[in-house]
Amino acid sequence: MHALVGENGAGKSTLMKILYGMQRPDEGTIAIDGAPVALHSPADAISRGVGMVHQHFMLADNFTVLENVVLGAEKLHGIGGKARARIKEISDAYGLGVRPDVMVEDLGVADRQRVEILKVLYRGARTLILDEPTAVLVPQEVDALFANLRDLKAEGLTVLFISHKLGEVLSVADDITVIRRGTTVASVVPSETDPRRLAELMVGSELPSPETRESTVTDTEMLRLDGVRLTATDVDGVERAVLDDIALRIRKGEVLGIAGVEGNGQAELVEAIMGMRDPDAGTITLDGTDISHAPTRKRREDGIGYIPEDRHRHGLLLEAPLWENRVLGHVTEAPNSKGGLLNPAAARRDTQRIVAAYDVRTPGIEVTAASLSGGNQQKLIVGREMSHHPKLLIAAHPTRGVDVGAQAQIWDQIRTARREGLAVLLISADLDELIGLSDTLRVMYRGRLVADADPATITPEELGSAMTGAASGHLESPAVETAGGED
Amino acid sequence: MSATATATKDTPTAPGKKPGSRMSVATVLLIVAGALVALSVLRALAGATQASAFENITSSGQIGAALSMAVPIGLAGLGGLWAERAGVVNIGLEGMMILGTFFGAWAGYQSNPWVGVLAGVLGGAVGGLVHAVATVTFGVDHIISGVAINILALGATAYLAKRWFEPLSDIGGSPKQSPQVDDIASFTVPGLSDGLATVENHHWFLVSDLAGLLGGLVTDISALTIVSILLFAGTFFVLWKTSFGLRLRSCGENPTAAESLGVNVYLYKYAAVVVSGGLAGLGGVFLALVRSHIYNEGQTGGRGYIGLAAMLFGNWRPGGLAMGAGLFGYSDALQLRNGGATVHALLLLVAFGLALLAGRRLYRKRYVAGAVSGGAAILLVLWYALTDTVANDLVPATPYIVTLLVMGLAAQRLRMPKANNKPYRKGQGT
Amino acid sequence: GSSSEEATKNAGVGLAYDVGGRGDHSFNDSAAKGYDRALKDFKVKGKELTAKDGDTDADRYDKLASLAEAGYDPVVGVGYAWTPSLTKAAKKYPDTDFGIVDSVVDSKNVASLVSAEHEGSYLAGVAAGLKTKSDKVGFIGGTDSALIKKFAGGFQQGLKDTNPKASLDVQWVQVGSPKGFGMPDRGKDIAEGMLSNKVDVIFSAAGGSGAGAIEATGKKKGTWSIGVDGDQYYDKGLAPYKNAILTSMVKNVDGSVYDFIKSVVKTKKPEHGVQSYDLKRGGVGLSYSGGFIDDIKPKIETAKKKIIDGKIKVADTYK
Amino acid sequence: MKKFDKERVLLAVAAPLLALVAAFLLTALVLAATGKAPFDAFGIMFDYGVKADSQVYILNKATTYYLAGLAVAIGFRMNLFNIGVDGQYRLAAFFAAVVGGALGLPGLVQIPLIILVAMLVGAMWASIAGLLKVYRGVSEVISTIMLNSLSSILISYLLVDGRLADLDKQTNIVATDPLPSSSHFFTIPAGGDLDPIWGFIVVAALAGVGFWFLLGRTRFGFDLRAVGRSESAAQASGVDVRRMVLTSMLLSGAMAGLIGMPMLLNDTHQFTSDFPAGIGFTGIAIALLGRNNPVGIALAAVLWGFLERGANRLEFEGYDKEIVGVMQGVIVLCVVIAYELVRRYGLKRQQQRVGAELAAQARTSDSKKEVAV
Ligand SMILES: Nc1ncnc2c1ncn2[C@@H]1O[C@H](COP(=O)(O)OP(=O)(O)OP(=O)(O)O)[C@@H](O)[C@H]1O
Ligand SMILES: Nc1ncnc2c1ncn2[C@@H]1O[C@H](COP(=O)(O)OP(=O)(O)OP(=O)(O)O)[C@@H](O)[C@H]1O
Ligand SMILES: [Mg+2]
Ligand SMILES: [Mg+2]
Repeated sequence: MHALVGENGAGKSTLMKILYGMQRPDEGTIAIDGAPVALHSPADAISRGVGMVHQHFMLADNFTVLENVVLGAEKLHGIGGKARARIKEISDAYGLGVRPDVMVEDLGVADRQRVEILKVLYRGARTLILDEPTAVLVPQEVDALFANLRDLKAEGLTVLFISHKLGEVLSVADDITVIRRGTTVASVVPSETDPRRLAELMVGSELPSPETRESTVTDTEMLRLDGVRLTATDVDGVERAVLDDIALRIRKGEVLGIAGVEGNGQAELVEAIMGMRDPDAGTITLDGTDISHAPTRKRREDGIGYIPEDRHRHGLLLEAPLWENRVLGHVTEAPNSKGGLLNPAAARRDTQRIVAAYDVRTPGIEVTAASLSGGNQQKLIVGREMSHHPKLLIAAHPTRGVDVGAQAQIWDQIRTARREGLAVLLISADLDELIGLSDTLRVMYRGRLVADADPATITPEELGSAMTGAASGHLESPAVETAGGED
Repeated sequence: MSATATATKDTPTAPGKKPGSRMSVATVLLIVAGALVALSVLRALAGATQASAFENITSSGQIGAALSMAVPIGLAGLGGLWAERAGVVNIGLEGMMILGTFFGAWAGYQSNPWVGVLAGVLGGAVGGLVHAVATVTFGVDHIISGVAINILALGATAYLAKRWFEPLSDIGGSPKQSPQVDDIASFTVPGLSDGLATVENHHWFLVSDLAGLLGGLVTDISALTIVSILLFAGTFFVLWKTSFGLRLRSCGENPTAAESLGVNVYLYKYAAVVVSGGLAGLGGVFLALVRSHIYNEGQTGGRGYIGLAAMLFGNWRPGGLAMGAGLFGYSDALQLRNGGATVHALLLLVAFGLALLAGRRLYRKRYVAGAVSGGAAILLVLWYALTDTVANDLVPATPYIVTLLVMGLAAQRLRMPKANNKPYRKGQGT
Repeated sequence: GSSSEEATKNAGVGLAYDVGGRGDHSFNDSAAKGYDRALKDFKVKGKELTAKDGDTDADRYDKLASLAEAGYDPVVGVGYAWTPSLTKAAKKYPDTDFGIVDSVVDSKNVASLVSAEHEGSYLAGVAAGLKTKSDKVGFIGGTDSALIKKFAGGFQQGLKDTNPKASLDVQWVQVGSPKGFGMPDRGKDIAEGMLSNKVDVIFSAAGGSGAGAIEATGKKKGTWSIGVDGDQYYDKGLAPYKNAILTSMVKNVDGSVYDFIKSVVKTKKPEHGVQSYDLKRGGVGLSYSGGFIDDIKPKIETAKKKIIDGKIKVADTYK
Repeated sequence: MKKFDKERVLLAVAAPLLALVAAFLLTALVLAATGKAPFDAFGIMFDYGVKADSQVYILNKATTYYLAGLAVAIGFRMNLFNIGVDGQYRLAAFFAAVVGGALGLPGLVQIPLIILVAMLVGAMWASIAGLLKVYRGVSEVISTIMLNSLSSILISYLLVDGRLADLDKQTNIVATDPLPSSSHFFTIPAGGDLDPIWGFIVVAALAGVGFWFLLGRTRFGFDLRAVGRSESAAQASGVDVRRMVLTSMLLSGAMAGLIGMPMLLNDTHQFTSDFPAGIGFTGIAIALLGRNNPVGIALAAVLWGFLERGANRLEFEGYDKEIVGVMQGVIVLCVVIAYELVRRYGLKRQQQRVGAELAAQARTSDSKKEVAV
């Protein structure tokens, strides 16, 4: 089991895509089983026993597991009963617990990942590449995954996996390769290194930490949710609750972190607070005014800043110039417009200011947002939202997919604003970030807030058990059943 | 609960349930049966003067005409289905149908109609190929490319008709019309057809309606109609039961995933769009060689678009599409053949259906929606009672209104292929 | 105008068809026949232009003007749609002789070649009323235009006057659009619908769409079609069904066009003003080809005489 | 990077030029293949198209096409495909003609009133599709196509002697009551014995400026363009997308209502069953050609007028005027492909340049640091 580590954008995925034939190297050779090969397409790689589980799952939601697995490999066992039998066989052999006739859209993240692994095994792969397989899993699921992987290793398969999480890398990998800016900087074995040294190799300097020391929490309540309920109707016409009886409050100067496995209602919670979805019941109060049913624009004007989870879908107009992106979301506010009219000159000037102040690396403000790198796009968004001095900032995965330097800057900006009385709702899959930045932690599971915790004392493992529904209540109190000990 | 098998994406409850938006065959049959019974009851209730208008609703002639009007729409829709299942919206169906009518008749009058069929399919397929080049290779917006193809097909056929058909005026050609093409064979099931006709003419409660319905399906059916029905079945088989179909559909759901599994997405998209054009071309041929015997400028009359609507109505499935096409063909044939009196009778039937819908909605506690349907039903009944026919110059609106109504009722439950109408570039997926 | 020296010498006959043009198997073709005959008989040259879908009056004017500009004389507009543009062109080119079919343009240099379609249709109604056994008769109009309603109105009156018991079912192939003249498939569907409702005589004033109706009656024994414009008994495309064509309501557009061209190029005494081609002048009438209505000829002739004598006033629209 | 850089302008011009050249070559091929001398045909079109009376004709035609292009472009700007402009303008012109014919107010009051009626009717007819999309999720492409057919049926139901129109038995023309001469729009004399230029061209130009101003200079326009670029981002930014769909459908319909006005107020002064149909579809082609940009649409409208003028002449010279239909189709197809190619090339170029400039910046700042150290 070989681990590949490196900071965001180091080129790990790119390297793996080359190995899997999805991209072609400009120079250099690849050898499989000692023989040099030229991989022109995934089909080439597959035929040589290389299989890959991508960072973003490659599954068709509207297909069954069976269809997803046999796609592209119909020659092996057809697309019917024989294939189904083979899937069951593999699933049982490695304890994957995959049901072939379920729709993929009905599966959770961990199950989807197992489908991905099964897809690779079904094709008889001998080399298994996993790109950041643990990023979206809770610690317990990670353990289960590694157990599966060890089984595979025992069968003689080669496993190559990518991760940022140095702890898990050190615990399971047999070899580690560190890459930085597209080149290998070190090859180490776990026994001869420790997380600190590995981190320094990765970044070239010390890793930043999201730790916040002094508390700035005040008594003034900024956001309050009471009994918020949101239902959605699925294709069958069945109504179900995606948010159920949500109650929370965030005070000025407080960062409230929400932990949860993706798809448990965090996105809907954000959308309800932003006004993109109208709650069926309950109230949302911002700074003393009821905004339960106010339109999104009103809420933004009233001082909610929003760093969306998916910046390409919700944060930017990719083909518009930077200054128009600076206007986005604040078109009714100064300096972007006056009366009903835009003020492009002022917006441009202010964009220049943001670019300078937030260190957005760009040659100018007339280039399209699409031509910036992800980290710089994110800095622009943060700068834009902060420029309007929000009372409440909703930050969903604010550092997802940005490099370490940008990450540190964004953390700094959140901390600074918090000191000045900003209330922050933080949602993140990165439990270290969540624990490090938050003043209070809540855990979301199946549309409900099931547990809370004190970030000063909680560990990622404890949070993880609550995220899978195994624990609830106040996780810190010894009186309540909690998973694992505290440190 | 175990540590792993838990959270579900977007659906915290009821995991493992298949989306059941598609209607089963049994449900469809049940609806048809219910409508027939309702019709029989209504006819019994209506006075003798109105009875013949009601009889037209299920006469074998009406059903036969409905079928022949439904087939071209269905074929266009089937073309749309192929393309959209592979993720390409094809609004150029209209243009591809035009190519089908033109080349079908052009080759047909020179040799025999079956050569015409082949030429028309090829003509449509070439249109599909152009669409594939524009959308798949060059990445042009699908709808824009489709609109451009419609303009081009219209221009090109008008030009070619002028060049090729005008000199043939002594055998019936003109700049807008081709010479006559021989008939394509049509079949009548011997015995059965006559027997059913006899039963139908007795006007027995329910039995005659059924006889009319079946009679229309076994009398004077064109060979091309049979081919079309086979194509529907074949499409279902190919797209849902073969690995080719699985790959093709995967390009419409998640092309990046398909690409990562070694599927040549461009190839499948090309195949789908070319087949799509061929099917639309066949629809055009049907118009030119079965419904008429000539190419006639403007013959398609927007059926490509209506086919697309039928496909949406059918939720991107052949069965649903057939129903959608049937519905349009039926209402068009009804207004065309029988005019105001029968459309007037139809009002009562629709009112009846709306009343049922209202009841269902009220039962489900959707009071506003229920009240709307109920109100509409009452208005229709009033309209029916206060008049005794629908003005003949308004009757042609029937199929369009029916389509709008049905789309309005059905559209929200639809689920299109996920990657439909999305640009796809090889190697650029995330 | 820019170049007027061309206008001095006569270039021949200019003919501007309506949408559909030569080869529409309908009245454009009829006009073409008269034009062809005139060109041959008087040994003159000519130029034909055709309006297209979506042409505005400005486009139509452009066509007439370029014909007049190039020295064509006379210039004939086939169809009432030329009315506004021809009115304008006649004013602009007072030395050119214009003709217009199916409409009236009030100008010194224009001959308005109108036909009494309602009178001919009345006779068709008489024939239908006498020939129907089921007392159910149908009329299929290409579109619900005023001109076609002239056919329908006359037909209805003739039918009712002859056979008061008979009912008339009137349908349009396509409302609001001249496309209804080129849809034989829909014509056939309408006819089949009528036949299944026991209609046994159908008069179609629907251009090419009428061929579909004739086909439908040709395939059902004991039912009749009445043709329109030309004598459709001799239509090559309809040969298999000619025995179902009871008669045709002939409208001699070819004759009127021929006469007008003749008056300009041959006799040099251009017809001007309204030239009414009615029953009296032989501009419209019934054909007896096939001999299917020979038995009722006396009754038809009586009706014809009454109309000519003004004893019967035929309605010129359908309501 | 400068605000206007040469490369971008060059690219913007390159696309339509490339497409036009390709289109002419393709058309020439078709002509040659069917045994006609292609360049003679182009020559005839050109010679005729630049004559003074042709220019008046082209301007008048372009006025109508320009409005049609704008109406379609409003929808396109936010990814709404209003295929129903055709039905909207016809219905609008019909009711405007009815109202105009019924009233005898002074022109200063009546002309604006007629225009207002047209815009309202157009907007209302378009709103049906908007409402269906917003509340029932019906694709506007489908519903507007159905509504086109319905509007023809509705018009021919009402355009009947005794309903909202009168029949002139002499001419067989059924028309609405003619507008009183006070309601005739002013014309601009073109000199000589040429026909005048329709005064409505001024309104069209104002509509173009309004379009540019509304989309480029107002909050509303920003929101509309944002929806067109990314519906999800627009929604997150606070745009009420559903209302936006409805509003822009209304705007598009109102603009469509203007399409028939130059013809009605400057030319025919009444609505007959021959009132031109199909201009809505021409508008789609023109909006695509003009890239939804007010200046581009103007050029496209003029090009279209030029082609049609040429077509009229081609027939006279013994060519098949239908070739112009081929030409139009080929131009539109080439243009959309060329735009897409240029767009993608431009985006890639820009990304590369941004990358290069950043790398250069990084190098200079690195060397500065070294100096400082
Ligand atoms: N063909 C290319 N040309 C230029 N730059 C590219 C190309 N492909 C990838 N990149 C850039 O190279 C960098 C490496 O990307 P890659 O996705 O491999 O990073 P990663 O190490 O997997 O990061 P993460 O941890 O975010 O997954 C990114 O900045 C990416 O934008
Ligand atoms: N990637 C590109 N490649 C080539 N040209 C481009 C590109 N992006 C923008 N342009 C050019 O820049 C100009 C402005 O583009 P666009 O019309 O999208 O901007 P806009 O701000 O919406 O304009 P408007 O003034 O109409 O509001 C256009 O003329 C276009 O041709
Ligand atoms: Mg990456
Ligand atoms: Mg990666």
